[in-house]
Amino acid sequence: MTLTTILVVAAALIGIGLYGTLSQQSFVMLMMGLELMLNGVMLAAVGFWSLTAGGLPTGQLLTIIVMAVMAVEMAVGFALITAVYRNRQADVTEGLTTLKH
Amino acid sequence: MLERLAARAPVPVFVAMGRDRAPAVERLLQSADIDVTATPRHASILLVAGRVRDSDQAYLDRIHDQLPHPRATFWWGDEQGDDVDEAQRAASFDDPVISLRALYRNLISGAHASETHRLADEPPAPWRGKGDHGQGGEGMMGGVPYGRMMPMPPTPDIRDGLALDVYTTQIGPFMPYWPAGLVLEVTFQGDVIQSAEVVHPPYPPRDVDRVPFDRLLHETTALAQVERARAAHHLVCIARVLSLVGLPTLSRRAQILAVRVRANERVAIEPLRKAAARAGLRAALAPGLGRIDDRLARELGGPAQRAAGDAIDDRSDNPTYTRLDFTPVTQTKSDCRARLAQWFNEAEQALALVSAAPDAMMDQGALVEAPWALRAPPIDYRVTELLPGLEWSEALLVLNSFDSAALCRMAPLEVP
Amino acid sequence: MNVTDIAFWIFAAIAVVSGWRVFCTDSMVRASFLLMLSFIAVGLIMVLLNAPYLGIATVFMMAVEMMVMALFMVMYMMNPAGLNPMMMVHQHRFSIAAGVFLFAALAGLIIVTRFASNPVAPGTEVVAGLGKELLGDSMLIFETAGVTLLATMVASVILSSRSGRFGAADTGSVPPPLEPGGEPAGRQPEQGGGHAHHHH
Amino acid sequence: MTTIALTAAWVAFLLGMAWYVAVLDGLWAAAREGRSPRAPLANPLYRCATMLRHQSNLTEAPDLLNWRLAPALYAGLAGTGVALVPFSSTNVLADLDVGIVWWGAIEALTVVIVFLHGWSANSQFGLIGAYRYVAIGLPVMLISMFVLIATALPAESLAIPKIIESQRGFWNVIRQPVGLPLFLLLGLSLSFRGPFNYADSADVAGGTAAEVSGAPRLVWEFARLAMLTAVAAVAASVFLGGYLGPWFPGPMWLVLKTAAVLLVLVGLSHQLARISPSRMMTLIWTVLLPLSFLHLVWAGVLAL
Repeated sequence: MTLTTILVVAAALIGIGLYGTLSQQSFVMLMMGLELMLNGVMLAAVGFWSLTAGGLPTGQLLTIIVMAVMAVEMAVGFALITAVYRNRQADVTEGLTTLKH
Repeated sequence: MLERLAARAPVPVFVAMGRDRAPAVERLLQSADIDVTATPRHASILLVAGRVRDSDQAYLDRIHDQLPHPRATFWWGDEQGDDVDEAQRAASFDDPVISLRALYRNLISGAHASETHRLADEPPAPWRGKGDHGQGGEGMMGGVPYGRMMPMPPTPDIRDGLALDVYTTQIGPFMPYWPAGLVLEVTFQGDVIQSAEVVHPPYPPRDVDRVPFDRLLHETTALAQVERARAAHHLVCIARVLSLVGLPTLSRRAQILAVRVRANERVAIEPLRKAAARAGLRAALAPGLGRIDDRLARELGGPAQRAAGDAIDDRSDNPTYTRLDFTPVTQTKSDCRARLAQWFNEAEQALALVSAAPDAMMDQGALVEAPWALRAPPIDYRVTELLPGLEWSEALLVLNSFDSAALCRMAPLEVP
Repeated sequence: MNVTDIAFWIFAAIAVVSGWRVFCTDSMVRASFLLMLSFIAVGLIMVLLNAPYLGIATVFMMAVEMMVMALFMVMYMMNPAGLNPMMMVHQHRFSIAAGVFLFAALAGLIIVTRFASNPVAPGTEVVAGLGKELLGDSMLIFETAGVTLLATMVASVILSSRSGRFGAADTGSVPPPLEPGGEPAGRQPEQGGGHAHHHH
Repeated sequence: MTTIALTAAWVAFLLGMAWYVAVLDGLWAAAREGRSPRAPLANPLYRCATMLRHQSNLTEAPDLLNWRLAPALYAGLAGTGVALVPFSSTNVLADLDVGIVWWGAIEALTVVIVFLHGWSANSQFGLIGAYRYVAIGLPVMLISMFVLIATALPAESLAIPKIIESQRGFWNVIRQPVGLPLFLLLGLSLSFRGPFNYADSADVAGGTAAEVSGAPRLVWEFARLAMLTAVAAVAASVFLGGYLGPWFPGPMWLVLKTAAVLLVLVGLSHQLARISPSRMMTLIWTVLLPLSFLHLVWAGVLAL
């Protein structure tokens, strides 16, 4: 378990997350992709904090902020989906085409 | 070792209540040797109490196949054919506990072979998937790979993104705390009922409760017998409600009381009532839950009408009762709480009448109020109108706050 | 290879594999709980990295979050139980390429970079340190995060509430078709709603 | 004590307490039903044997992996909960700096697992039980987290051993009197008993357990008892001083206090009626959660 291996695992999570974000049609699944990317970011942050920052408390703080961002992303995401669903009855990304016209 | 231990456990029994000459199943609960289970999956013996309708035979077979091996069926009632094994049946006046115990012990030890499936154990529709992922189609709905549509009802889509999808399912006729014989097709959203339709009506009141009232039509009958039957009927109704609000032990106590009342023992209902009140029965039955309007209450008659405040009771005109200063007890609110209180009050009043006039006799044909709702004339109100919008446990409370005669009149078979 | 290394590789494998399976399963409930599994594995790696509070808080938070997410998935998806298999993707090849490219680029960078080595000293009170940081020097940041969350809650309730100042939020909405370009399916909200005759 | 001895004590504690709760249940029920109990000490074993003798059945298209795993995971969570509790000042199986946070994770994962158990059977009553449980289980979990954080304040630590040591002067039940009753509600909710039995009640034909039989059902029922034991052991530790006490050795005090808390929990589960889920939600969000906030403020002011 070296920093390199941890970061490679984090990179794998971010890569899979990007794949999910780009490929999924459903809004909710798209958000799952974003969450997975943030998961990788958290792992990388803790890895850096633990193995290069010598236990500086601000490193952990960064992870807590990422968690808060994740919660915000979830809440706003679901609220937007609900609003969009109410307005257009769409739950897939293709349902939103207003910006094309 | 395992078998010897298991043989000494209480016998897990699932009860399917039938109609004709159905015995008093609550008698079983007097014995600590019997466990009445909430689901067939937890039982070893399927107890069929009385005869079931022909239309319910398929449901019974499905319940039977849900019992885990080793399993057996036991018939308790008077109308069984002679082709049934002696070890697997009892007449309705017999006490079947010993037979059940023996059957169970033989099942566990392997001396009695476990029953095989009655229905074919195969999916109701064959797999028809195709394509790389077996999806059998494109898009979100993914075709019909199971040979049937998605398990969603053909009703308009009521989703708004913050509501669960609806699904439709048939419930009944053999479930604990469910009016025997009633089959409803219920559309749920989560655990809230969207709509319900009657598929099969419930069974009428049981013979075991009717005996003294029927006898009064032909011969002179003791008032005590009639009133004891009334108290026992009400206690069994109370027991179902108690069980639904999460008080299974008090429920069992109420059923045991009912058995003892029928067996001419002196019992007091007050302690049970107090224990239920201390447990928070009022809080468990929300005020206004299951309220019916006065017109419906009048049409139903019986305890439901008196729970709405009408002091209508045939006993008021019966000289045997008027000599005892009989006045009908009533409630005002006409909701589940009121109907439950009405049952409690009438049961207590019945036992008070018994102790006031233990030897009073009534002439043949004397007019006496039955413990349940009127059984005629037809009524144009459906019990299913009471259910939409209720959470499942509330819906069960509402259903069980009516006696079986009232339910029968509110749930005749709907012709599509 | 010691116990920590073995544990790390097991957790890493769980995190990556379950993260990948999220996008391969038919059932929405399974998808959200696979994502939860990925988070739990990462949380346990954090515990191995001397960050017990962060790691276990991740497990705790993600269990709750994914439970709620699973219910939301069931509410939004047309095939919630995954009884019928399905494939709901677009620009699939491009997405795979993008994912692989990002991973390769990041991994390449990671492998060629030389990182400083300054691990957490054994005996450091990491949990107490984090607490003092949160409620000491970085109080402002922490409180900002807290207020942001509160604002988010208010905003999401407003966004998702059906009624608004100008009438129901779904007035004039059109349901999506079941196949591209097809007829709108499902519920058709009443046209115009109850406010069409409103004075202007 | 060595790790092996500790592990043995942990297993014995779990099994013994589960049996104790089953016996108490039988005695209490018989008293309420007004009849004499039936072989009170051995009856739980007989029932175990019956469940083992039953076939493990299947439903149409269940999610078999989750369905079979859920009982085992539930029991495992209960086991880790008990492992957090120190038997004496030096003997604790899982000495975590963040014991309370781990307990919170156990609560959250329990909600997930009970939902999975009901959902994966592919049956309507299991699903209804699962939905109802999530609606009630999540807010009750929030209450318990506030209550537990309040106990961490005087100890200035999230570790359970330190919280116990901080009670040498006064037990937390005296300093924070509202905490223990609120935490006991969590016990009823985590093992869905009595007034909080929204998952497996009889009105949904056994709910999430409606379709299981055989060995998986035995594990599930055991896990419910083990989870109740875990809650009681944690309650005894963070509110009643755990192993602290005069005359007897520490482990004995822990066992006595856990047994006492279990007695109260069993009593509550038999004595109280269940209100409808929607009314329970209202009660939790409008009364109990604000109460737990006030409780936390009170504990904070007291700790200053």
